[in-house]
Amino acid sequence: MFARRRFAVLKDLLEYVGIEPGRLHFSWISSAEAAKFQETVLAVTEAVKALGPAKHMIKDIRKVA
Amino acid sequence: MSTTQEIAAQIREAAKRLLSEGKVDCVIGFAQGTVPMREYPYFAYTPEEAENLTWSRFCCNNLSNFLVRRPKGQADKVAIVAQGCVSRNIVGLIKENQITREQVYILGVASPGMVDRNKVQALFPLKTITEVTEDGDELIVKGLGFEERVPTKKVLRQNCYTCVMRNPVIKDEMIGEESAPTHGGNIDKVAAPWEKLAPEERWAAFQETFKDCIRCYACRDACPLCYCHVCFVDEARPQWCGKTQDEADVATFHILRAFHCAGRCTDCGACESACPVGIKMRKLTSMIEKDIRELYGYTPGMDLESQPPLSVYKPNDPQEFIK
Amino acid sequence: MSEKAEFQPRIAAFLCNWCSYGAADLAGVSRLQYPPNIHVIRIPCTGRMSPKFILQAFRQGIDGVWVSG
Amino acid sequence: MADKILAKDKLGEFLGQLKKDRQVFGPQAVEGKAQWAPLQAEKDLLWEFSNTHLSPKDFFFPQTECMMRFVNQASDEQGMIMQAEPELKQARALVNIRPCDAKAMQVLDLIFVQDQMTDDFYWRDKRDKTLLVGLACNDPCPTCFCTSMNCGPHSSTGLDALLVDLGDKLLLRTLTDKAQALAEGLPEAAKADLAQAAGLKKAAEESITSRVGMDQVNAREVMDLYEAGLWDRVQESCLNCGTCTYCCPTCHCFDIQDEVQGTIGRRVRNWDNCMSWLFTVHGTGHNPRGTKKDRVRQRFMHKFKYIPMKRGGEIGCVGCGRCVQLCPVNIDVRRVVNDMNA
Repeated sequence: MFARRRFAVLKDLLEYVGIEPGRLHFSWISSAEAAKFQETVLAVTEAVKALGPAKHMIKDIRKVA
Repeated sequence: MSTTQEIAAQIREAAKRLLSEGKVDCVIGFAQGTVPMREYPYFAYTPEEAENLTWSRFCCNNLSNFLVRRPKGQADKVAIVAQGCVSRNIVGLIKENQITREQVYILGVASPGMVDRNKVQALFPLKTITEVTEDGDELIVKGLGFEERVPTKKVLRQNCYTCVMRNPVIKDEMIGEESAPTHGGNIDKVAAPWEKLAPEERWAAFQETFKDCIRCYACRDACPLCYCHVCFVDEARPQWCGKTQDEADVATFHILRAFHCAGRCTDCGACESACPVGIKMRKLTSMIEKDIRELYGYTPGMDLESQPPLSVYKPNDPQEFIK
Repeated sequence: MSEKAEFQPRIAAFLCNWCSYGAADLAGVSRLQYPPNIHVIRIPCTGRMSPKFILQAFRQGIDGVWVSG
Repeated sequence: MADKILAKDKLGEFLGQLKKDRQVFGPQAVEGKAQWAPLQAEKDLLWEFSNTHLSPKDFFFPQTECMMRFVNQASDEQGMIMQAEPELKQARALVNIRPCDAKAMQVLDLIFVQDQMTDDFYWRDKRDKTLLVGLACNDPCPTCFCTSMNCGPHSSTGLDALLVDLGDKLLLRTLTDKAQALAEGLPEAAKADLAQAAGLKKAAEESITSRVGMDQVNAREVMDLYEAGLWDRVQESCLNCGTCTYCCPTCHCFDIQDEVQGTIGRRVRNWDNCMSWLFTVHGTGHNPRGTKKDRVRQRFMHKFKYIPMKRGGEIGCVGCGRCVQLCPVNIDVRRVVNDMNA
C-alpha cells in the first residue's frame, strides 16, 4: 500500500524522462491466481516485445569513454 | 514594503539582541560575498559578528540545510533567518525527526524573490561583471567597461515566480512585514515542461538538460532534503550508480535524486543556484511535486501536522496503472 | 519471419514471496504455459522493492521490468 | 625562442597550418559562456573573454578515462589479460589557452610524471601530443590572483607559444621546439612591438589587485597550520560538494574502478575529490577524514602547504579564480589563504 504510492510516482517519473510506458509493469496477483499470473506474463511479454529492445538508461562499458 | 537593506538592518538588530541575551548560541544568516550576486551562509556567534549579517536578493542558499549539516552537534540552540521556502524545509526536517522545534529560533522574513545570477550573466555574455547592487526594483550591474540597470523582475529565479508561500509558515519572530503570499505565477502551468513532448522526444530533452553535468553533487549538497549520511551514489556494495560520465550514470543519479525528494521538495531552487554549470534540475523535481499534488493533494512543508505523502496511504489511492 | 517478430525481450520480474511468487509456483504445478522471457527475482515483499532495482535492471540492458505483489 | 609578428588577416593561414596534422581546439561562445570546443571556423575563436568556464584539464585528464579492458573469464584465451587502451591517435593543439591554465598543466606534469616509477602514461601521452598556444591576458578579472601564485597574466610557463594581442596584430612568441615551425616565414617583431607587449604585461599585472600572501604559509609548521583555529570557520558554510575541485585546473585526484558486465570488463578512472566522504573511507568503515572540517582543510593544505613543501615551492594553485566564482557558498580561496598566512 505504501509501495503503491512509490510506484505511482516512479512510473510517472520514468515515463516523464522518456522510458516507454510499456517497459514498466505492475500487478497484484495473489498466490491462488495462477491463471492471472499466466495472463500477465503473456501481456507483459507482448507489450515489451512490441517496443523492441531497450534504448535508454543502458550502461554500455564497451563504449569508448 | 521594506527594502532588503531595511530588513538586513532589522536582522542584525534581532541577532544582536538574541546573542547578547543568550537566547541562542548562534545565528545563521547571510553575509556579503566576495563576488557579485553571491551572499554566503554566515554563522554569527557574538553580537559583534552579527554586524556582518545581511539580507538581499542574492541570498540563494537554503539555510535550513545547515541545521542538519552543522558539525557541532545538534543540541545547541540556533536562530535562523527563514523566508517561506526555508521555513517549509524546517517543517520538513522537524517532521522527519532531524531537528526539534525547540532548538531553532526562526527569524521569519518575507521573501523578496531571489535573483538568478546566471540570468544576469546571460544578459552580458562573455563580459565580466564586477558589482551588482539593488536599487529599488532595479539592479545596477557594473562590469569591465559597462554599467546598466536591469529590472529585478526580469532576472528572478524561475522558482521564485511560481512561489506558493513567500511568508514563513512557522516563526518565532517576524522581521519586517508579511507580503502577498505568492508572486502571481502558477506552478502547475510551468511544472513538468516535458509533458508537452511526445514520449519519444523526452529522453533527448532529458539528456540535453543534463549533458553538462560534472557530477560535483552541488545540487545534492545544497539541498536540505539530502541529509543521508551515505548517499546512494556513494554506496559501493552494491554500486547502484557508476562514477563515470556515461549518460546512464548521470541519468541514474539525477532520476534517483529527484525521486528521493518526492513529496518533500519545497521548490526552494537551492539546487539550481548551486549548480556550477547552470543545469535546470527543477525540470525533474517540478514534475514529481506536480504529480504528488495531483495524486495525493499534498504540498510539502505547509504545516507541522500533515503526514508526508509517501509515508501514508489511503485504501482508494489511484492504481489504474496496476494490472 | 520479420526481424521484429524474432526479437525475444529479456524481462526482469520482481515477484513478492507471498503473492506472485506463489502464483508462479502454482502456475508451474498447474502446468500452465507462459513465455520464457521473464527472469524471476524473488523479493520478500513488494515493500522491499526499491527504485534502484528498477534502474539497475535497465542499466544492465534489460528490456522490461515487471513488479508484481 | 623567437618573437614574430602575426598579422590578424594571416590568422586563417596560421590556424590552417596548425590544422594540417592536428585537431585544433579553442575557446568559443557556447550558450553564452566561453567553453572549449573543436575549432571549425576562424571566426568562432574567442579573443575577448576572461577565461573558459571550466578548465582545460580534461584534455589531458578526462573526467572518465578507460585505462584498460579485459575479458572476465578464465577459460577464455584472452581471459584476465589486461589490454591497454590505444594511445591518442591524432596530435592536438589548444589555441588561446590562458597562461594560468598552461601553468597548471606544468604543475600537474610534476605530479603525474615524476620518475621511472611514477610516470602516468595516460597523462604523458596526451601532453606530448598536444601543442599549447597561449593568449596573454590583457584584461584580468577581479577574481584573478595569478601574480601571487608563481604565475601571471603574460606568464609563458607550460606553453609552447604565447600570443599577445597588440590591437591590430598579434605578437607570436615561440617557446619550445614544438612551436618553431609555426613561426617560419613570419616577420620579426620590431622593438616598438616588444615594448608595447611589455607595456601591456605591466598594465595587466598592475590591474590584478587581489593579492594573496604565502610567506607565513611557507614559514609555519605543518602541524601549526593543521591545528589552526581558522578551519572551524572555513568549514562552517562548506557543502562538501565537488565544484571547487572539478572546476580547478590543478586538482587531479581520481578514483580507479573496475566495471564488469558479464564476461567483459574495463578499468576506468574518474575524477574524485577530497570533499567527498567516500574519498577516504576505508573498507573497515573507518574514515581518517571523517568530518567536513578534515576534508575542507585537506584541499587548502594540499594546494598551499603539502605541494609547495614537496615540489620545491611550486603551488597547487594558479590563481585562475574559477572556484571563487563558482563556489555555491562563496568560500573564497583568497580569503582562506590570507587567513592561513596570518
